[in-house]
Amino acid sequence: MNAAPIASASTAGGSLLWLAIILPVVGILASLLSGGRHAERIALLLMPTGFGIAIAIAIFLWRSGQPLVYVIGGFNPPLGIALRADGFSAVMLVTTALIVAAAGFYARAIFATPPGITEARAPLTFWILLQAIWASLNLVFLGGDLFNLYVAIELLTFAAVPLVCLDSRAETISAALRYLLFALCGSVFYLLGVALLYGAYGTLDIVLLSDRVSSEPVVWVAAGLMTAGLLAKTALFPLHLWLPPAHANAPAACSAVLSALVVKGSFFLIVRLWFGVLPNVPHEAVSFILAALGSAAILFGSVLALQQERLKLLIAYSTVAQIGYLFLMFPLVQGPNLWVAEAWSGGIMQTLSHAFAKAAMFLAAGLIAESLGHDRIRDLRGIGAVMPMTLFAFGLGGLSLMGLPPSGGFLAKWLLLKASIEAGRPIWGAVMLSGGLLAAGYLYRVLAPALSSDILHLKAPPRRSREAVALALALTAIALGFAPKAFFDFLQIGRVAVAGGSS
Amino acid sequence: MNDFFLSAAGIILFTVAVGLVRVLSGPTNADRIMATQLLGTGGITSLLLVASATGVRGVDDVALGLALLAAFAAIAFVDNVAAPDSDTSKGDRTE
Amino acid sequence: MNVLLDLFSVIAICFGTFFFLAGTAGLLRFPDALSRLHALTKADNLGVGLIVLGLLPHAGSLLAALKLVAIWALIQLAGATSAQLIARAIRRSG
Amino acid sequence: MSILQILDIGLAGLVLAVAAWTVFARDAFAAVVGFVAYGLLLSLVWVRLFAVDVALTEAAIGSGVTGVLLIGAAGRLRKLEASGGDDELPGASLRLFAAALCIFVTLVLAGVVLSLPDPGPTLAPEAARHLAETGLGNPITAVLLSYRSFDTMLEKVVLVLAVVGVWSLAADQYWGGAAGNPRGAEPDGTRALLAQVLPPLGILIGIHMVWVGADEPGGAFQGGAILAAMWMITMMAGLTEMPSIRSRLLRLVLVAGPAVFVAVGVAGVAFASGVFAYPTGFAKPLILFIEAFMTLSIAVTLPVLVAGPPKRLRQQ
Repeated sequence: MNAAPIASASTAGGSLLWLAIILPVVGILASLLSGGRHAERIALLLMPTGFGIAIAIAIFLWRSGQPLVYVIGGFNPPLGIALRADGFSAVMLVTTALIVAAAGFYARAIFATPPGITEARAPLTFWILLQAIWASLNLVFLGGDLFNLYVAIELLTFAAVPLVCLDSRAETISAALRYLLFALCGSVFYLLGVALLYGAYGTLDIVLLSDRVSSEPVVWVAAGLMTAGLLAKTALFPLHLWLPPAHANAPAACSAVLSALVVKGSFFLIVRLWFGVLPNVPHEAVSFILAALGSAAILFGSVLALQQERLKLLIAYSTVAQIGYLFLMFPLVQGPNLWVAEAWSGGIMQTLSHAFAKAAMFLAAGLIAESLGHDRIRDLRGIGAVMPMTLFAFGLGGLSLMGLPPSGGFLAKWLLLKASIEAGRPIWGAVMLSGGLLAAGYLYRVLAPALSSDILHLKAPPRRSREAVALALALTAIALGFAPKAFFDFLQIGRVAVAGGSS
Repeated sequence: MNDFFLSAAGIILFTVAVGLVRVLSGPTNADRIMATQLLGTGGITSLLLVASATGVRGVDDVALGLALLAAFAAIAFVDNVAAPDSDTSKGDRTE
Repeated sequence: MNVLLDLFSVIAICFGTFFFLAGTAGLLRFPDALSRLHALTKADNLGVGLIVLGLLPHAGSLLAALKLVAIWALIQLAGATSAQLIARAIRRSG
Repeated sequence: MSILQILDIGLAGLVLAVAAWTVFARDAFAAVVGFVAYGLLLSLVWVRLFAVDVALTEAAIGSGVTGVLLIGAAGRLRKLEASGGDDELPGASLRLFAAALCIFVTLVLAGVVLSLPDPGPTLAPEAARHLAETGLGNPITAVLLSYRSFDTMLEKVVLVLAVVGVWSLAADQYWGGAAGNPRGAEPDGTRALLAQVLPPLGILIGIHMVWVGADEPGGAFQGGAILAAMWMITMMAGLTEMPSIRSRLLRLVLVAGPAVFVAVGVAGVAFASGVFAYPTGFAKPLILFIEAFMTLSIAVTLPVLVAGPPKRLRQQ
């Protein structure tokens, strides 16, 4: 077991951690205050800076090989709050910075304040909330204290929900309301668990807690409540009901951020909970349940995706399925086994490659819907000839979802498959393979007619630069498939060995 | 003396709690608001009695806050529920 | 002196409590909404007033006594205005 | 058994009964009234648990802001019900399932809470030990504005996001307009009286609560909620109205609290040991400085949230 890093001393580069959170917070406040076009300018200005900070955190981490720590206010945990970054945090920070920037650049065409108007509703809201999603996700990835993380998921909820109903149609408002109720219930469950842990151990700091917790009823109940709450936010089957209407009806740039990043925020916290707070509590049974739910999500989500009439709904159901893969890492990251590192890398790779692929696909679908005025799959015949770049981006994203080489999705599934066979549990591998086949099925339903030679007339051709954004994201998902070994070593930084499961 | 204060607090709280039956039975929404009004007054009074008996600091500020806002529910009720276009005398709606 | 003050407190608080009892009984037993409102205002006025009066000798400081009086005054104000408003609402709905 | 214990048991039973009534009430307004009563009783419970700061918050928020908000919501639902709007009631089996789940969670929670060590592990001694460094007398204020000030700052940002979210529900043409009712031509007499007498006292009490918060129960949130209620009463009486959501002053006040908080926090890098640290000897004045702006922001944010999205055209 890796020695727990020193919980309570700021490390070199630690200041970057609070900067990564405070920068977009300042952006939010400045955007609301100055209003109108300034919100867009502030958001776009901060994005490269934020990306630079994320990269700098990754470099510091790579150099030291140890998690970065910053103690806020000089009060050491348990009294104060610490921020920590490990390998998983760092790659998520960089991914978030990239996808938020891509969505922002793509959205400039839709969410520009119209000329002649000082300020309009949807643009101002979008630019403020995009920065809010960014700030709260950075906090999710860096928070080292369970209550601080509660604040993070509250921020995330309040940032994400209004994005769903930005175009204020009745159906989007009811989708947003349903999302809000799921998310708030999730927050309450999470908070109940946090309170129980504090009541039992007198600290909320993740590293201190991981030393103190033992396998006893209060821990099981607290972990169960927190996991259930976070699953509702992650939309793991059968708590996925809110996701398809919310993600499919939101504006494309919002869908991309919601599907690629926001659901990953709560997934990240489930990983933190079981592998950061509770590594010393054996949890094979829980892992099995999570993986079983994940498997059900893969099969169920894929089958429903096969039946959708609308492109964006199909992509949303595909998210339900792809979230399932994330949970297949749980039973494989157990004990001091050889395959644990592989499974861990596989899980993270799935998180990253799905984020890029899904963002690319939602942006591409948004371009198709804008250019055609609809997104009925039946009527997409011939779209490949008129929007080749967009369809190429969509197809490359799909390639990664199916898990075909070379792509990040392939590498993720390959690592998880290898781990499941080495662990002697090929069942999870079998689920993965059938999920890949189903994904091929629902993507074929889109791609086959799209590539037909029918003539299709566009209402308006898409802007090249926006097509390029979608393509760049899709290419990143592919490029992840060429990740060198050093990248996987990086992902292991700060990973804590999990007790039990030495089969 | 403290026991006397506490007993009085208990009796008042119990009394106004019985008054809460009006929240249940109505028949009009005005009755419901009246019952909470009474509960508020009784709650503040018993708070004062308990504060005097136990000497916990800051309790008088709680009572002060509650007294300051005692009329809010009634005003909101008159503005929103008993507005001229809606009928408050329909009584307990148990559809 | 102390005994006298205590006696004063006991009597005032007993009467105050009685008005709460009476007010509640009225709220529960009176036949129509307006008379129930009338009963309610008795508890607000006299009940709280007498109990605050009874507690005054036990207030530790001038500020505490001032707060007690302020609480009583606020309840008066709230009671009077909300009774007005509720009564009007009752009459309007007939 | 002492009288105090009997009182506590009676109070607990009462809270449970009112809670049950609130859950089972079929009429939205009846449930809201139950909830308001529940909040009131809850502040008594907090007092009995010696959590006077929480009792103050519950009293200020529960009877002022949320009471008005929920009664307003019940009024709207009633109009919706009357117009035969969508009343999609969940099926019996779903409701039964929800009830079973709630009962199960409650029982498990109760069981676990009873099994917690008594006295439980706590950071209270630690918090008290560092109290001198902060110059404060109220350890709760020290937790909120010193040890965990980062959390508190971010919670204020949540409030800002809530305002943005609520405003985003406006119809496009009303952007830049104002929420709530316009100022009445002739204010209603009874309400106007209340709205003229109450605020001077309320402002005094609100400021008092912030000021004593450094050493006694109280603080920015409690004081801010009281001030918020005072602004709300003048609006309900038709004496004042919500400003346009584009008002520069309104936005300045909305972000002032978190902005000053962030500014002081970041200044800690230059003048103290790090971000959100206070320079030695200056902790208490800086905390009061932050709290002053936070109070102002909270006092404005809460009524803005209750007023909802803008529903009137922008006045030229």
